Amino acid sequence: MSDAAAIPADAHGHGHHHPDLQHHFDTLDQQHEAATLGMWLFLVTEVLFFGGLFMAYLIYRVWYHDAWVAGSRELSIALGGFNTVVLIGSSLTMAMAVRSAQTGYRRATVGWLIGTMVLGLTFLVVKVFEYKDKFDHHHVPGFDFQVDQAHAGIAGPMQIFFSLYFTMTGLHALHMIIGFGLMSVITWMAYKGRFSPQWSTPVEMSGLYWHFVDIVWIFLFPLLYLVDRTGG
Amino acid sequence: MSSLFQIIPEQASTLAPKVDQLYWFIIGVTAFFGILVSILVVYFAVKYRTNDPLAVGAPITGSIPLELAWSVIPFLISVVIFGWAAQVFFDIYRPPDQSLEIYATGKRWMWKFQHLDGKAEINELHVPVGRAVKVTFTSEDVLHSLYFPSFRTKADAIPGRYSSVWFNATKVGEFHIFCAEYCGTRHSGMIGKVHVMEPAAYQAWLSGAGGGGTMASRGERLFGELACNTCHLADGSGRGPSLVNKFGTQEQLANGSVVNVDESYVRESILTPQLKVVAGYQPVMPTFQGLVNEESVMALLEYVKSLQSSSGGAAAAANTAAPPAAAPAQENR
Amino acid sequence: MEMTLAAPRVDYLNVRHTVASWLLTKDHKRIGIMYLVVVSIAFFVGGLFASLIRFELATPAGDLVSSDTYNRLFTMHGVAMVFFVLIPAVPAILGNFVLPLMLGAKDVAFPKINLLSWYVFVIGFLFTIYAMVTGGVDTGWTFYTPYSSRASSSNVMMTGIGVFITGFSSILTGLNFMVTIHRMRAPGLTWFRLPLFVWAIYATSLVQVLGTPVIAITVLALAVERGLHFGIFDPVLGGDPVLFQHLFWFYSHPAVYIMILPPMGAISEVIACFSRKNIFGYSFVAFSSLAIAIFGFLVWAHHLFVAGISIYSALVFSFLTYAVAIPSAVKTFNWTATLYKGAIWLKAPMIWAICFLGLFLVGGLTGLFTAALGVDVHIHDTYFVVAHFHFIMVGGAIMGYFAGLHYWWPKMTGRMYSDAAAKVAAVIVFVGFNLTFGPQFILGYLGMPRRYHMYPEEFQVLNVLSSAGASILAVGYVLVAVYLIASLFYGEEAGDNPWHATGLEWTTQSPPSPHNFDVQPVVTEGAYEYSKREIKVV
Amino acid sequence: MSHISPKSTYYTIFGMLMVLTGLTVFAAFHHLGVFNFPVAIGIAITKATLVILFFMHAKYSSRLTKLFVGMSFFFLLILFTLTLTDYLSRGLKTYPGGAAGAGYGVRQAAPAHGAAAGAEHKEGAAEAGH
Repeated sequence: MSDAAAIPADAHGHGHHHPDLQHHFDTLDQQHEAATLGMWLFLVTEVLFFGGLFMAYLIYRVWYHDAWVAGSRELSIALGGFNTVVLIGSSLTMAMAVRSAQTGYRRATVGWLIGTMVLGLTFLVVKVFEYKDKFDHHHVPGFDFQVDQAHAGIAGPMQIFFSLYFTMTGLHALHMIIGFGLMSVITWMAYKGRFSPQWSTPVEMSGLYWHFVDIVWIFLFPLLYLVDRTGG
Repeated sequence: MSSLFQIIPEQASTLAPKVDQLYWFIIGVTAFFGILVSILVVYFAVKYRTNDPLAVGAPITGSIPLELAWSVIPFLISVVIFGWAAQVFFDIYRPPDQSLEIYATGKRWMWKFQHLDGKAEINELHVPVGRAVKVTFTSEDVLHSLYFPSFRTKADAIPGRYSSVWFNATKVGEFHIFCAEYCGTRHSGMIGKVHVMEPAAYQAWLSGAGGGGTMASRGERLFGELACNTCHLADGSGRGPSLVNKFGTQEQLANGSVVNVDESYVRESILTPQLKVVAGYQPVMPTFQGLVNEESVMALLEYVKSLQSSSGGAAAAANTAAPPAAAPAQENR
Repeated sequence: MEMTLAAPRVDYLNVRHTVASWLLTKDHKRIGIMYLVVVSIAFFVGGLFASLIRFELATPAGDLVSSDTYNRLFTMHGVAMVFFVLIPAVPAILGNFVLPLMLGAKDVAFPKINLLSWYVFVIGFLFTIYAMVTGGVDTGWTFYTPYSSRASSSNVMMTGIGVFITGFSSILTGLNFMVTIHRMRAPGLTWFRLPLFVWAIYATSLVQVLGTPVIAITVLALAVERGLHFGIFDPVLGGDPVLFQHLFWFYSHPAVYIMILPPMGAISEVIACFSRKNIFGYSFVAFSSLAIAIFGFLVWAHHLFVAGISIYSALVFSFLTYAVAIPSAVKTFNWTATLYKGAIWLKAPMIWAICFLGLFLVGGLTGLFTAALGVDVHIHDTYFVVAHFHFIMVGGAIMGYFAGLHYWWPKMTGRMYSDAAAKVAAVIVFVGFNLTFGPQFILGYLGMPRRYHMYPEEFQVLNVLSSAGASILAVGYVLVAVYLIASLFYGEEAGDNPWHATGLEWTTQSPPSPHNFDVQPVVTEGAYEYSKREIKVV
Repeated sequence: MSHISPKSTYYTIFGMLMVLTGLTVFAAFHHLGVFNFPVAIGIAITKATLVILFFMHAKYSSRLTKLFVGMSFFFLLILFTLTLTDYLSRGLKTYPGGAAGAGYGVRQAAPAHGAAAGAEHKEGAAEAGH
């Protein structure tokens, strides 16, 4: 394609074009706005993506409240709470990373990004332990699912609870893994000094994505772990 | 039946003319608008045609009054259709009080109908003419849909709950039964015939061979075999509530809410008893999911329904000797 | 190709010829052409299944194929046509090609993502094709549980994965177009100067972005239920199969508007151009697209009137369904009024557009039957519904797609096809289509359920008529393929603006240069200012 | 170009999020009757709003961005409310009572040795495998 040939000539000509300005945009501003808008639209789709599961959750929670309470109490509030703190913390570090990139502090950007990744990894490791616990207690639907005697009568709905638990948290974890991959690339780019106060769009976009993942968890935590903890 | 030029199926129920009248009305409305627009399009296309690529049309950009007219008028007509159709819809889905009850289950790939007096038939349904008939049905496997084209009614059969259709046949004869919801390999073979008979002939058919006790009596037998009667004592002294005169009432639940004792609730209480426990009782009843099939549930349901006032005594007998097979049921509760 | 005079102009087709230059292109025009290729293959595959279905249904007995095969045929027909033809046809082919041109932009906002969405589409298609050749799938394109999650022994997973992946292509395309329309318009190109096709694409993209994720999650939930034996809709555990239908149709009803809105946009272009007039009631047509997109999300449960939803809920959805009918009616009336006192040039695209009007009219009006609660109980899941949605999706969407394709073909290829052949094809398709699906309305009201492999003998006459119509229809489509392909080799050069149309896409060369415009266009007037040209008295 | 918030804003928001997290856990251990669910959801919405407005800079973004954010939740609300028109008027408490046969052809019926086994309620992964 001719444009492929045309751009490098332009870009390396040290002319008025910023090296990261793509040929079909007029200004970096236009490019940045387009990217921001695109990212937000993508997050719109993500909201509705998780929304379908929340819909199912809502119906079944009202129908099978007892099963929801029983299922919820099988989850560790300590681990869930710890993970909530970790994830919100990672949102903070991410916000700081974006800020550092915008203000042009390369080392700080890299540092905050690594911090975010460490916290993200912590979350995932804790999640692995939680999942393992569910396997040990036969609370994984489809894998020799069992409930104790007291809940025998609501075993079916409890299985639905755990189906939703695993689908929702599994999808969330998948999003985190994708975010982790994104972050690795961004960190490398930041380390290489690719970002500047004029152009830090990729960091900002990853930030938006990461915060969204955080928001999903903000809803998942009370909905799955805290259905009703009063009494025994 | 001149099937070649037939464009609507036979009207064989009281619902059919209602549906057809609405159908013809909508045909009238749509034909009017369809023909009007078609004629205008063709007329304009012919009248204003030109072969000169450089010709230009008149500078008309629009007209608010026209826009309003062709938004509001179709909307008003739509509202009329909506209202009329809603009325017919309510007629279709609200069975009259005094209906002849028939139970059915759909399973791949057949319809099994059960009459209250015990007669069961597969892919055939005998009903009397001139009497409202209500078919209560569910599915044992996947979705089906019980469809009587000549009666203009259908409803999906959904595993896990009851649906119902009703009709009042107006013509003696044989009519189609179809499964209208795709259900797998022999979906198109899941068809049958409904035989509408004169009441006398129907009675004769009912009293013919087959049967083996009414549904209620079968239900009563199951009630004993499954040891339901060890807890659901008629005098209310058992570990479960008495079921005498229970159907059609309201029940206070342990969690504070109130539930109507209808077909769905009875069915649910047999299969998943611990989801809605009656106030004042312990959640000790075992689930019968997997132990009884839908037909047995229907028999039990019919038995519970039969326990009204006088007939209650039958159950109250409460033969305390529980069948051994079901005895372990209570132990772990 | 060979050029006669002067040096050949550089255009997007001849700028490079290597396979890699196509497979790695970020040029929206080339991506549009690549979609055209894949969608045409899918159309052929889906059409093949359709022919087999109609062959089988010529006789009441199941004598051509087995029931299992038949069930796979109609399912794969539906899957191929819905997800790989109707949804991408106009947005991904025509939209990709002309949208940036119409906006006076060099490309879409995210060219790499545009290419990515083509690859995602192809990967999804390959998964689906793989599912088809390794045993097929027999759930119906609607994938209703519990049949799909528990009972079916066919390739549900593989097809589901294909559909899931393709959904992302649709999302990415919609997202790309929305940002493009917001951020890449030429100077002076305000919203109310935009061609109506752009409005339609914008409305479509909105549906793609908002609706597609819901089907993605629904298919995913089906997949975990089937693959991992989770239970989300499983009635044995207390789950509700009707919930699946709610979630499924939350996308799949608006998806109908993904299919029909862009062809409506194309029709607006064609009708304005060949009437040499402003479109009648521009802003009403423009906003009706948005209204359809938004109202389209409020009506899904009209697919569930007999599926076990509450009768009160059915009332709500029936009423809202009538509300969404109004914007479609408004469009039709405006198109008709546009013809009034036009200078109507009956070239092939216009003939296709007029045929579209006729078929869409029937499709839209028969929607009044299916939305009417009392009638719908009877015709739900019968051939009436089959006929209705084919009139919308094939009579409407595919006819509109062909109208648009004929309109922009000279721009895309630089070549002109045979006008006469195109007109003949349009008429053949129109006649064949009516003969195929007209009788199905009667069949449906007579009570013949859809998805039936065998049927009672009294339905045979109408079925034979329908099958006969289908063969005429097939001839029409083959004819289109023949003369369009022939035009590539033998067609005369089209010139930059063969239709003397307004619109930025006609101001550049045909085929356009890789950068679309040599000089950044500036817009100073509305989209269809034909009347401002030198007036010739009609 | 893009807005740059002072560090203090981020730390303040983080602090508020922590407090709200604590609050939602605290609320879960107290019996609030029907209000447990609304309170939990209310707190979650507040937290999400804080993240969107400040961490994601929606507060300083273009009106169009705000419109898109609003749009996503608006359509989510449509999904919820219109689906609920069905479930609420069906009688929200009437849910399917489990399928009696428990069989779809590929899955075996529940345990055969009496109701006691129902307590285990193993939904056969093994049986359904083929």
